[in-house]
Amino acid sequence: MMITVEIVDKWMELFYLKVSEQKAYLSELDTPIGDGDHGNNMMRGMQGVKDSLDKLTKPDLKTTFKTIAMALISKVGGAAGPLYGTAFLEMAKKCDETQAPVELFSYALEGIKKRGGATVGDKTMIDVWAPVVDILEKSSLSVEQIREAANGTKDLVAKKGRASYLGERSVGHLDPGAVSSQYLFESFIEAGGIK
Amino acid sequence: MMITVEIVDKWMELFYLKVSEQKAYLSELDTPIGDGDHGNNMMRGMQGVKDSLDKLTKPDLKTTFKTIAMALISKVGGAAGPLYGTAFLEMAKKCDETQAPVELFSYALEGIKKRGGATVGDKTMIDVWAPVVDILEKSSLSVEQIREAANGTKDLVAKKGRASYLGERSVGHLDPGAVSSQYLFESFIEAGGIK
Amino acid sequence: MTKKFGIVIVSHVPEVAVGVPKLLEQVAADVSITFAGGTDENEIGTSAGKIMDAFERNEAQELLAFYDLGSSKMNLELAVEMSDKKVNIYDVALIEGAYTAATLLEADVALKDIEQQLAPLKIK
Amino acid sequence: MTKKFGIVIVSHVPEVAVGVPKLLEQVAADVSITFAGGTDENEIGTSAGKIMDAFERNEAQELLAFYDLGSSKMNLELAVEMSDKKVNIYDVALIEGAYTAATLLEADVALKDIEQQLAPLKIK
Ligand SMILES: Nc1ncnc2c1ncn2[C@@H]1O[C@H](COP(=O)(O)OP(=O)(O)O)[C@@H](O)[C@H]1O
Ligand SMILES: Nc1ncnc2c1ncn2[C@@H]1O[C@H](COP(=O)(O)OP(=O)(O)O)[C@@H](O)[C@H]1O
Ligand SMILES: [Mg+2]
Ligand SMILES: [Mg+2]
Ligand SMILES: [Mg+2]
Ligand SMILES: [Mg+2]
Repeated sequence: MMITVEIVDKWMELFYLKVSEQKAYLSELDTPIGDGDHGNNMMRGMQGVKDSLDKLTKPDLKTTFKTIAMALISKVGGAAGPLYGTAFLEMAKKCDETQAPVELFSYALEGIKKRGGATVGDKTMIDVWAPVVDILEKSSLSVEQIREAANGTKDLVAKKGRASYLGERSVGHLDPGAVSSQYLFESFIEAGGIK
Repeated sequence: MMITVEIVDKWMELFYLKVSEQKAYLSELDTPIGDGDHGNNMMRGMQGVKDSLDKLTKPDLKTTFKTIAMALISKVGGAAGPLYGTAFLEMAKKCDETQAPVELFSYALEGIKKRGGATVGDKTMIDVWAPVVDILEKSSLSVEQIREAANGTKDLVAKKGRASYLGERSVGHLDPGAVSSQYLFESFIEAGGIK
Repeated sequence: MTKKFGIVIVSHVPEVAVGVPKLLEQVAADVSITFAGGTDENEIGTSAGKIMDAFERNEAQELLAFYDLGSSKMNLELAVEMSDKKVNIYDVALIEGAYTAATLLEADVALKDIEQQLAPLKIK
Repeated sequence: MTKKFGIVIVSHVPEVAVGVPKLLEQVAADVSITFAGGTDENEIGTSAGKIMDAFERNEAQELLAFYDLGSSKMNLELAVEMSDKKVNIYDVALIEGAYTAATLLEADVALKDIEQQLAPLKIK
């Protein structure tokens, strides 16, 4: 399966809808271990993505990815902005070379790691992105596997971002960015990005 | 010689005049090694002292010192406010016990040291206050001795206050608070506080 | 429910004093945060009187105070001597220290644990 | 005469971003100081676009940048990647670090000596 502009458009449409539905929940997750704005940030960002994509006429894949990246960078406002933005920027940079999801997501993951200085186990969105890439390297990807990864952040101690100020006390809470990443990959599957 | 309300009134009047005359110079001294406001700060403070003392009718020594202290604390705005303010507060606290200049100035000096955490040689007003107390312990006090102390701050490396950020580079500049303290003690002599 | 401990922000600059609590309130909705910035004439500097007011306005009885430059510490200490409240002054990075304290107070972390987490932010 | 190096202040809070330069200007009249605060909608957060603007508005070609929380650093880095100017980001206490740098830039201290004096203020 190769990523196409049509898949990305559908993907973003579905992710926009999930973020709209779960906006309050994402902000609620961000309240005990953050500043309670992750849902609003992602909603603002995805509204920006929708508006920007709507303005494009017959864009290629690179332009589509770049447009998504710039909208997220300029609209989100919180840490998730430069992180998701960098992920899509990296995909824009590499999508001439390859359109395989596993490869593009792997470049995106490296971008996220570099941008935020976090790694696997730090209780961030990386704890969804990294398993997704791992799984795709071997096989297909299921909704259950994505959810399992996001739920796994509950037991982790936050090492990066606002939650890290709470140290051990962050245990027992889901990471909001991991959950929004869960929605992102669920939307990707629903958009027909896998197999 | 004992300090009286009359001497303090005269002292403050003369110090007010010196600060008025030297306002620009004090701020100029504060420019290369500070934020350039010491003259304005002291002027605002002494205007406050003048206004507050004018409102008192037949105050005792304690009330006079306390009034000066409160005016300096509330009007100066810079580091000199709490420092000079504390000096006069300490004199207010002790002036029932003693009215000897050397003893009162010695209590005031301890207050300044405690308030700012600086000591002799740190290139602050203490480098005028400490020699003044030392000299008074042995003999009288002359204008020349006071000026010598203030001029001595030129060779010192600042260890406290804004000038300390410049470290060794503060050498070659007079400390503005030492110079305003020079004026304070010159005014004290002129007010008849010594012998 | 208001927490037992409050936070007081002291800055030479009125805008900074107004602004820092906005960062903290995002993560500490239940912590009373008050501030004092600038001189009585709202110029750059600090005022022991304004700091006392910030202590009084704070809903908590025990306060954690943070300041920018050394001279504000002196006015802070003067204000502490004149106030009835218990005030702890921290020689840590103003914004970063106050943010850390706000996060931990909101999570009901004990004061001694908060102080331990503030220790590496001591820069004054 | 404007100095070779400029300072850029990045904060989540518009008021803090406006206020910190006021503290610095007192001791660094000849240093170009610009700032970026809040999101594009002036809410609490940061904006890579606003940071880029602060780089452009700065009269100097080489910049020393200071930020409050970790997430502003990410937007700062994004802005650096998109800008033509050389920008050095310091992981030090925002207010105290920027004040130190301003004092030393005004006194024409060499960058490497400034960086040495900033080192103990590293808290991020
Ligand atoms: N340094 C980092 N590296 C990777 N992810 C991070 C980092 N910092 C924060 N995050 C992610 O961002 C999420 C928070 O996003 P958001 O609430 O939009 O930003 P903010 O914390 O600035 O309010 C976290 O749940 C986490 O998944
Ligand atoms: N910690 C301190 N201990 C003693 N004196 C100090 C201290 N800090 C500053 N000073 C004195 O205060 C003077 C500066 O006063 P002023 O300019 O009014 O304050 P600011 O530095 O806040 O602008 C210095 O020249 C020095 O003599
Ligand atoms: Mg958040
Ligand atoms: Mg936020
Ligand atoms: Mg000054
Ligand atoms: Mg000043």
